This record gives sequence, C-alpha cells and structure tokens, in this order.
Amino acid sequence: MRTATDTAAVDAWRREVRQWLMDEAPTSLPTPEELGTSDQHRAWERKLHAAGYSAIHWPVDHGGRDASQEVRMVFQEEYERAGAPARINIQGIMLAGPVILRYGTPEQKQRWLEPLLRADHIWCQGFSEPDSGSDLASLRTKGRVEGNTIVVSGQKIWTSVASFADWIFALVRTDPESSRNKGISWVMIDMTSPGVEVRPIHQIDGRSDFAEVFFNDVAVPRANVVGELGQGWEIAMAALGMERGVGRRSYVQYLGNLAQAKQFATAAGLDDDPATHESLGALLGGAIVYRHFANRVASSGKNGEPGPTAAYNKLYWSEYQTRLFETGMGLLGERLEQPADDVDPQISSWEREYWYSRAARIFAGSNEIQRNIIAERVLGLPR
Amino acid sequence: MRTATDTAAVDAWRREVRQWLMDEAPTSLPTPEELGTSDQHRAWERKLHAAGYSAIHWPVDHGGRDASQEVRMVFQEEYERAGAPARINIQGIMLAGPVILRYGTPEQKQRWLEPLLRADHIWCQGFSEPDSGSDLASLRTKGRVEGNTIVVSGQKIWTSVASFADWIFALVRTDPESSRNKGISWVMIDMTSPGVEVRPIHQIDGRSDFAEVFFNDVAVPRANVVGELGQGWEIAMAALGMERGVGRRSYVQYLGNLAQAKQFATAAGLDDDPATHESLGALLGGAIVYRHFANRVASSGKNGEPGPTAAYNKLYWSEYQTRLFETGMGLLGERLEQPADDVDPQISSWEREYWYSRAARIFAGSNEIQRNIIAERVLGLPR
Amino acid sequence: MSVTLTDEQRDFGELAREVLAKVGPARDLLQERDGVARRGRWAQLAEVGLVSATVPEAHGGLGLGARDMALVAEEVGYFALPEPLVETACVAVPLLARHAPAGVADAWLPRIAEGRAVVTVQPPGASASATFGQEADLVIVIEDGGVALCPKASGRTVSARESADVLRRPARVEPASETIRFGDAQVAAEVTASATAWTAVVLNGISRRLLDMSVEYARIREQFGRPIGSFQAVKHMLADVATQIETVRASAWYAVGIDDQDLEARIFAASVAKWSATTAAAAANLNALQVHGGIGFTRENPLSLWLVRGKKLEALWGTANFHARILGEQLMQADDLVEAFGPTLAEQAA
Amino acid sequence: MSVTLTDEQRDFGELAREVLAKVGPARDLLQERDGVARRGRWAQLAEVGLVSATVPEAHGGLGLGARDMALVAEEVGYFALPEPLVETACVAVPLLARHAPAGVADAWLPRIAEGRAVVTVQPPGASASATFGQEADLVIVIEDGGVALCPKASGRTVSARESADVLRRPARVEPASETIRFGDAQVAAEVTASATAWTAVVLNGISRRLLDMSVEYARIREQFGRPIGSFQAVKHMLADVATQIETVRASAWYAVGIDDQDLEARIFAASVAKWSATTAAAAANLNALQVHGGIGFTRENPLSLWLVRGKKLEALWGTANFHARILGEQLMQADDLVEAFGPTLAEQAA
Repeated sequence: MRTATDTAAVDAWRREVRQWLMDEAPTSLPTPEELGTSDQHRAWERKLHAAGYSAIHWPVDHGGRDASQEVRMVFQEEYERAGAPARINIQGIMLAGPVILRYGTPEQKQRWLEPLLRADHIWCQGFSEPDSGSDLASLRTKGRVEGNTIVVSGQKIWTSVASFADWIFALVRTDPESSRNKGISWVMIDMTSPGVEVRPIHQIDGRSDFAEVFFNDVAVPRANVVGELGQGWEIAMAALGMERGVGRRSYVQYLGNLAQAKQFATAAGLDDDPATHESLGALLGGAIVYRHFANRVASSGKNGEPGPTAAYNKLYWSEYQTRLFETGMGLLGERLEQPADDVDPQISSWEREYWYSRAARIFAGSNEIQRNIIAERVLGLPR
Repeated sequence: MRTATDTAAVDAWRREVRQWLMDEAPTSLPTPEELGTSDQHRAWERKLHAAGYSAIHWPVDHGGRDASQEVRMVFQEEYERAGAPARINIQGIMLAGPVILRYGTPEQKQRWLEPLLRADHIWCQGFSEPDSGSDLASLRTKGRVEGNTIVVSGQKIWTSVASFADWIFALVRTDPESSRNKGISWVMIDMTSPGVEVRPIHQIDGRSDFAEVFFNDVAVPRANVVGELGQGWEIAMAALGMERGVGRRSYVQYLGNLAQAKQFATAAGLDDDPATHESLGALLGGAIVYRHFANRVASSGKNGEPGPTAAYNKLYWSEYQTRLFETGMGLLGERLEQPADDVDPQISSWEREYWYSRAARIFAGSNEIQRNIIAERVLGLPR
Repeated sequence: MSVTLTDEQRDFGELAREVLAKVGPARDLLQERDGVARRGRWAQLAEVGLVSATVPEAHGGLGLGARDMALVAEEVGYFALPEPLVETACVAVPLLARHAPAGVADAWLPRIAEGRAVVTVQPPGASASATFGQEADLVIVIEDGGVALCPKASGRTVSARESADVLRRPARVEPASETIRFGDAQVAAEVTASATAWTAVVLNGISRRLLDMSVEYARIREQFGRPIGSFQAVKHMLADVATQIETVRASAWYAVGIDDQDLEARIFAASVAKWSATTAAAAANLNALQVHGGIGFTRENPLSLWLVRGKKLEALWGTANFHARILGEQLMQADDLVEAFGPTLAEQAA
Repeated sequence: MSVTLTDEQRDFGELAREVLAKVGPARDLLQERDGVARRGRWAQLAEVGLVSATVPEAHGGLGLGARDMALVAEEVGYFALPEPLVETACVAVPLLARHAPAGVADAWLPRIAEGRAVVTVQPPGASASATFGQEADLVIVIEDGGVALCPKASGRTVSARESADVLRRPARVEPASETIRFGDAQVAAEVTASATAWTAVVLNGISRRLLDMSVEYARIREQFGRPIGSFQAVKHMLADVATQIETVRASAWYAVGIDDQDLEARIFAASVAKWSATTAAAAANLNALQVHGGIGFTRENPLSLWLVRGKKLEALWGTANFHARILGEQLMQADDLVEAFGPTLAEQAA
C-alpha cells in the first residue's frame, strides 16, 4: 500500500535522523524545573535548529524542510527512540510559529521566527481561563485598545513552560461589547512586561508543569496582534487543530513505557503469567494500532486541520495512555510506596505519568468535547 | 448487622421453601412455546397457589402472605436454586395484581385476583409502542369513550407471553385532546375480544419471547378501566417501580450460569489458567455483590417504589448479565458453531441468553433512562 | 511503512461496493434465510472481476496483489456477503499460487478465475468449521503440518454446523485420507495468519456498517420530541465506536499488505489486526443494538444480520483475548521492545 | 443473611461524621502537608469514644462489635482521616482481644481505650509498609506464621516510605528479633482478611466522597452557559459511579460483620469486598477528576486528597486483579457453585 519510491526516501530520512540523534542527542537530560534553568534545553534546541531539525514542517525559506506528515512522523518516532529531551519550545514550533507564518505580517515574521527557532524566545500558550475550560469562547481576559497600545488584564491558566518562557500568545477579548467567539484577538505578549505575573500550579503528581499567568494592565503594542483585531478565534481554531493532530507523539514512546511495565511485571514474578500476558499484550496491540493509525493519517495528508482525524487522535492516545499507566499501577501495587532512601526513579516517574495521563484526558480539549466534535461534525448527528 | 430473631425466622422460611420445592417443583420443564401449550405451566402455577407460594408479597386476605422484601428474596433465591420453571404469570403477579389491589374496585378485585392466582388468567403487559419506547408518555393507542364502552385501537409491542395470555393490561390514551402523560388510562382487555391480534416477533436469538399486539376497534367495557380515566400514567409509574425493584431475580441464577461458564472453561483446557480465573472470579464477585446489594435493599424496606434503588438494581443486573454472557461467549469461541447432529443444549442456550442479556439493557426502561433517573432524581443534577 | 490506499485500490473498493449493494443478502433477508440463496451471486461477483482479481494473469486472472483487495474485503463485511469471496480470492489464491504443487495450482487457479470454483478455508483445531463447507468446490483444511485440499468429489466428510448466522452455512470438513496435501507447519502458520488478518478486515467492514446504521437510525428515530442522536449519551456512544473503528482499520490493512515480510512479522501483525478489530467490533455491536433499541433485536430488521455475523467473526480465527495473549508472549520474549516492535531500517526489515 | 444497619450503628456513624468533619485533614491541607499534623486529633477521636469503641468493657472500652464500626470506617474514608483509627479499633483491637496472650491484651487494650496508644498494621510481604509506621505506639506486623508486636521501644527498625499520599506517612517496620509474637498462619490469614475487608469499607467512603464532590461541582460549575451537570455525558458518568458505589457497599459491610463465621468464608468475603470496592473506586476516581477538569489536578484543591488516597488504597491489601484471581480459584475448586456460594441453612453455615 506504499510505493517503493516513498519507502526508499523515507528510509533514507529515517537513517539520517537516527544517526544524527545517536551522535548528538543528550539522553536523560533533567527537566528545566529540575535543573533550575532552561539553558541546556535552549542549547539543545539551537543544535537541532543548526542541523535543520528544529521545525521540519516549516517552509524551507523559514528554517524548515517543508516536511510532509509522513516525514514528520518518522522524525518523531526516531526522536522518541533516541530518548532525546522533551521539546521545550513545542508551543512555539507547533502553534506560535505556524500562526505567525500563516497570519503574521512580514515584520512579525522577521521579528519572531528566527529567535523562536534559535530558542532565544521560548513561547507559551494563554488560552484557558479559570472559568473558560471546555467553553473557551467564554473567555474574559480583556484588552483595552488605547491608540497603538492594548492594555491587557485578566488571568490565564494551564500554561506550560510559563516559568521560563519569554513570550506568551494569548487570546484576549479586545471588543468589550462582544461575547462568545467574536471580538477576540490573538496577542503576543512579552513575558517580561510589567504586570505579567506567573504563579506555578502545584499538581497532584508533585510536579508543576503548569502555571497561572496574570495580566495586570499589561501594555502591549498594537503591532503584537497577529491577524486583525477580532480574528483571534479563527486563528485559535486553526492552531488547536494543529495541536491535536498526529505527529506530536508516536507509538515508540509507548514501547518504552511497555518495556518498563514489563520490568514491573518481572519484579512481581509475573513473567509467565497468562493474565499479565493478556493485559500487556492488549497494550502492545494498542501501541501498534496507534502506529498504523498515525501513519495512515500522516500519509493521507489530512492532518493539521481541526476535524475528525485530530479528534480521533486526541481521544485515542489519551485514553490509551490512561489504560497503559493504570495497568502499570496495578502491577506495582504496594511497591508504589518506595523506601525513601532507595527510590527507584522509574517507579516514581510511572506514578507521575499516570496522573499526567489523567490530565491528558482533560487538556487540549477534553475528551467529552472530542466526542461531541466527532458525533456532530463527522457522524453528522444533530446538535 | 442482622438481629438473631430475624435470622431464625428467615432460616425456617428458607428451610420450608427449599423442602417444598425439592418435593414439588418440576425441573427442566420446557417453555410453553417449546411445548406448544401453557397447560403444564398453568398447573404448576396452581400448585404454587394451593401451597400459598404464588404471590407471597400479596396481602393475606387475597391469597398472599404479606411477605417482606427479605422473605421474598429468600423465596426467589430458593426458587432459582431449585431450577423451578420460569413464572409465566409474572406480569400478573408483579404488575396487574398489585395494581388491582391498590387501585381496583371491590368488583375488580373479585373478578380478577382469584383467577390470576389460579392461573386461569395469564396476564400480559401493553405499554411500549413502536414509536414510544424510552419515551413512553408519547404513546398513541387510542380509547374512544362511547358510553359504557371504550373502543381501543392502536398497537403495542414487546409484549411477552402474549401468545397464550388471557388478559392484557394496556395504557390507552382515552382523552384524544391530551398529550404526554395526561389523558392516559389503565385498561384491562380480554385477549379473546374481537379485534385483538397477536403477531409474534422473531428475535435475533431465534426465540419469540415477545409479540406485537394490535387493537382494531376493540370494544372494552368501561368497567375494565382501573382507577379513574386519566389516572393511567400515575398507576403505570407505580407499577414500573415494582417491576424494576429487587426480588424478581437473585444471584443464585448467576451461580448457575457461572457453573456453566466454568464447564466451558474446562472444555477449553483453561482450568488452571490465571487469566480465566481473573475473569470468572470477577464475575463470581459480581454475583455476590448482587446478593448483598439485594439483601440490603430488601431488608431496608425501601423497595417497591420507583426511585433510586430500582434504577440501581436494573442497571446493575442488566450490565452484569451482559458481562457474564459475553465472557462465556469468549470462552466458547468457535465452539458456538456446533455439530447440527450433536448440539449441546447448554451452548445453544448460552448464546440465546447472551442475546437476551443485550435486550435486557433496553427493556423495562433502557439503561440510559435509568442513568437519567439516577442523575436527576438521586444525585440532583439539573435537568 | 505507510498504509495509504492507492487510487486504484479505492476504485476497486468502490466497484465492490456497487456490486455488493446490488447482490448482497440484505435486500431480501427472509428469502435468504429460507435457503433460497442467491445462486447467481457468485457469478455476478466473478463477472466484475472480484473473484479473479488476485489470480495471476497467466492463469486467467487480473494479477492483482492481495493487498489490492483490502477495501473489497471491508465491503464484504459491510454488505454481509455470506459467500467465501475473501477466503477464495484473498486467502486461497495466494496460498495456491505460492505454495501448491504446480499441477494443483494449474488445475484450480483457472477455474477460480472463471468463477467456476468456490473455495473456502477451515481453521486448524478440532472444533473449527468452514464457511460454505458443504457447498464449496474446494475446502482447504489447515492441519498442523500443512494444508489438505478437499475438492467436492474427494470423499471429504462434511458435517453441518448449527449457527445463529445461518447464511454463512458453516460445516466441518474432514479430509479423506488420500486427499492431496502440501506445505508444512510454516505454510499452515502462514495461511492461518493470512486468514486471521483478512477476517479482521472483513470484521472492520461489519463494524463500519453497524456504526452507519446506528447513525442513520439515531438521526431519524425520535423520542421525547427530538432525534435520539441529539442526546449526548447516544452521541458519545457512537463517537467512541467511530474512534475505535477508524483507529484500527489501518492495522488490518497493514497485516494483509506485508506478504513480503517474514512469517513472524506477519503472525504478529495478524494478531494486532484481529485483536483490535475484535475489540472495536464488540463495542460497535454493543452500542448498535443499544441505539436501535428493541427493533434491532428482531430478525426482520436487517441490523440482526450484522449483529450476528459480527459476533461470529469475533470468535473465529481467535478471540481478542487469544490474540492479546500472543502479543503479550511476544512482548515478554523480546529483549528490547523498541528494537523488536519499533521502526526498522530497510535492511533490517528484510 | 441481611446487611441492614441498626439505628445505633447509624447514630455512631453520624457521630463519627460530625467529629471527622471538624478535625479531618481537608480543612487546612497545606498545613497538614507541611507536616504540622494535628497532633491533638487522636485525642479528639478518643474523647468521643471512636478509639475505645471496640475495646471490651472489662478493658475500659465500650465493648461494641467491630461491625458497629462499619459506618465509622466509611466516614474515615469520607473525611480522609490519615491516622490509623480503623487499623487500631477495627483490626488490632479484635485481634488482641481474640488471639493475644492475656498479658499482652491486658497491657495494650486499656491504653488503646484511653487514647494513649495508636496502633497500626503492616500487611505481609517484603514490600509492604504500615500507615503511621514511624509514629504508631504499636505496629502489628503480619508474618507468614502469625503476627509480631512491635511497640515503639522494642528496637523495631523503621524505614520511611515515600508516598504521593504524604499524610498517611507509611513506613516499613522490621520487628526486632526478640519481639513478642503470637498466633499462627491461621491468625495471620484472619487478620489479613480483616484488614482487607476494613480497607474496602474505608475505600467505599473515599468513593462516596469523590462522587459527592463531583456532584457538587457539576451543579455549580458552568460552561456553555449552563451547569456542566446538566450535560448528559456528565450525568451518565456520575450515575454509573453512584450505581457502582451503592451496589458494592453492602458487600464490605457484610465482610466486616461475619467474625462468627469460619476463616474460609471470611477470606472469601474479604476478597469480594476489596475487589468490588477497588473496582468502584477506580471508576469514581477516573470520573471525579474528569468532571472537575484541570482544577481537580491541583494540590490546592481538596479533591486531590481523595484522588491520591483512593489510588493508594486500591493498591494496598491486594489489587482488584489479585482478589478476582482468588475468587476465580475458589470458583474452580468448588464442586458445586450453588452449594459453595449459594444460600445456606443455619446448621450448614456453622
């Protein structure tokens, strides 16, 4: 079902990426939070950019390779295979950058794209608000237009990498008379602006991946609006579709998780246990299903727009991850409470990932919202 | 958590019932459909009645024993333990009779109760219509009131034992101006009346447990209305609560089903298979849970009214049965297709029960309706 | 390794769709069930090239690869075709062309191409049976050490099976002792994996049909004054089914499209395909009846055809648990999961 | 065998509810987590008779049966009490009263009754730990051949455990070799079954709380201009959870109320209770966070207390699969399931 040519090209690409990552990628680099600095991660991002791997789906004349979905999928698989660091500028590369490329002025492209790729600007996302989760269109962060300045006040929440991000792209209601999805603008805000305050959220899993971002009358130049005033919703919908598509994760990471689960099973003496074979076998099957699904979507070129594929994808991987980590929790049982002086980081990390998988059923459009999208927009069921 | 007195009385009752059933109950009596006649079943019902076991929850002066829920539960457990025949007049004993007792005139009691207990009248139920399933209140079967006669026309569906029933209790819209749950009456109709037509429904599982019942201008005496004209909905809601309560089935039948499932597992060489232990163990656990739940409800005296307990009960046993029979289907695998000249009736019966368990998620108020009831009436979530 | 379908494959699937919509059994279910099978149906399938598709051109066929049949096989499920078209064109023909002694292939392939031979396959094991086992001109019986060819006149013993899915007419076939046999345990494993994977493709077609019928019914059936499809409970039920089906289809296409890979990879892919198709089918089945309510429980309603067929194919060629266990054993045996099941470079895949 | 609660039992549960609502850890989560534990809490529990409840009157207690504590134990879960009240009053006291040498019982029971001894229990097995293992005045360590009593000054070795549920302060205790031991394998099995069943009761209380908090939040949280609890997806999620919880509670009450029955029956009932409570708890946990959305994922929100506690108790004293397997083994060993697990007459039950 593939052509021989495709395979040869794809295979050569895979080989190149695998070799480069093997030579260059740091493995088991602690997170910026653990390190207390994002410097090493910025350095790694710069190295990726120098080699042309930072944003391969971007246009060639903006530092990308115009990579197809299939080529991106291969890169992602190899990236996970190499155990390379989590991409700290993913919000920039996946959302801010593509939005600038599609809706930005030449000046905006000039100003933001290169620093983004060089990781001089780490970007974070300001969409959700405390009272606007699933119902994003009810957002209330205000932008008062005063001549060439927009004065932003309000609160965003569930912002990742906020503690060290340089810029935030935020949805701001610039028309005070508007409601729902009208009158919202897409505004780029320098995180060092006076009046921006970041408060980390202490999560149930002990981490602080997310933060609240407060805007207290933050003065933002009018030139920082992408697109027209009031075009923010349209831009956000396009951006969210990009976020939910395939290519951000591959089945390879799940194979890594399953290798850990297998170790847990072995430690519990369950190597030869048929019940364990069935439950881990179903999870292996689920990972391979994700492989073929993602490849089908990637090679059919239908990715990247909000719609059925993106919703199927989000629903599948998030439900799968919860099953996966929940199974491991069962295998670990009481061993989850580890000797404080002899902690197995794999076990601690598994428990954190378990909780994070629960959060993944909520963020980026809760799974209930995804089901609504599928039912109404794909199956055509009445609203 | 029980008092010693209760236990002694209940134990004596259990002992009495067990002995009597051991002495008297026919086992493996084919169904009326298989026998081509309901005679043997009527005879068995008469025998139950003669011994005072026919309708033990009815008042003493109407042939019952005023039995508590707990006493009824014991009877049901022992009845299933004995493998005694399915009760063909269950609609009469559980619904028609209690409705007559509560809402009927002395004449109506006189006329219908004794023949019901003697199984001279087998009763069936006329509630659902083709366009009124979950939304029962939209029913359209009409009753034109003409002096002392009500002329009924319309169609009922999903009526069990209709092929040999003598009477049907039907919900009929007697006020042509009415809509929804107003203007509906509870009407008793002699199945031999001119204009009544029964068409069996051929089910997916090869049986015909249900029928369509057509009324073509059937003349019914006004005296056959129970309660007032227009009181039918209130009566039906009370009746449906009785149908959904505990006491119609016990965990003992599930133990019988599990014994079969165990045989299927053994035939498949899975006696020592831990995965099979886990799946059958979960089903055994589920049966015991039903035991304690039903006993809790029965002994707390909260049964018999529509409400939370009835909805929990219906939801629990119907979902449980589907899991149970689905597991057995998996154990049987390709052995479900049996040699035509050497059919194992246990296997055929299991497959039929499997499909019937699927239907049970729909009838007597679909499980979605049960969830609505629980969410709105018990948990108090907004409509 | 991508799993895109080519335009030609889509066109061939469309052709199957048109023909099967016309000749499929749903048009007159009662007549079908009363045994007045549509005897001309096989000829109609043959006429448009569906039967001869995979037969090599040298033997009078179209010479397509089995993988070109992926959408056709889904349509076989979608239209609940009872005849063993997939067994014949997708399982038997490649087996005969690849592994049968030349004389055998020369004898059967042209007959198949001409639409004169219905071929079916019986899984290994003592309780297995074959679709159309009685009527088929050739039954390929998988044994431990290879396959046995049982033509109609070969003295094969046939015992009918009782099935809720009467149209499929399963029967167990015992080969006559002197019947032609070929292949070895490897060939037996190969044809088993092939039939397993193809069954997954057919099952996905059944699931798609169950979903489509449910969506259609949910749009028109009204309760409480509105289409039941406007209730969120129904929406989410069907959205979950759609997600399951759309995510698993590619795994089945993949499994039938890798006959150039080694046996181990094919067995693994077949287990992934059948496990996932069965899991999706069970959900589609459960929710299709739930959305239809009582009417779906009647034999008169065409839904029953897919409900029962689906349940049968879930059980045949290995249940979900059976295949999950195989996958779990592979997982336990692998030294490095990423090496064993992750992306490979071309020379490694050889 | 009925499982109704008496009015006295309900009153005692109500008392626990009032006290625990006042002194439970949810009032000031951050302070609790920072280690400023409410040191006076045990005394407050003792003051109203919750600690001394099950101690025989001769030893200064109220002389209630363990079963009278069923609702109290649910409230311990409902209010996420971290201290080992259930371990002390429901597991340890009956064990000491029933099986300990007279001198041991005489020494400990009055101290417990006076609220001067916090007792905890450590499950068997090399990776087990005990709640408040460091702080408890007495740790009862279950071993293969009985139990070991490890008072604070007995030279027990304690190693702290790291837990997401910091308030419970689990620690592993290794008895000193010369510590007091009593009982045999039967006693070890009995106390294990007892602790397992009581854990199920506590877990059901946690599940009830997760449900109540979710219902409350669904009523007030608005999205799309209406409370999210008005969406059918949310309704059905919570209705399913409510059904699971309300159907399983009686099984746990039953399991803690049959200390007059033989060991085998108690082990069986404990497995039913823990399997079913764990299954319900997993559903309650999953859906509680889903209904709360992101806010439930923060440590500041009290929900996290029950989410994490619930997940821990799901894993302790045997997972759902562990107990399902025990039940399945029992099923396979029984000659006649109805005889083995069905209703019995009084003399048979002895």
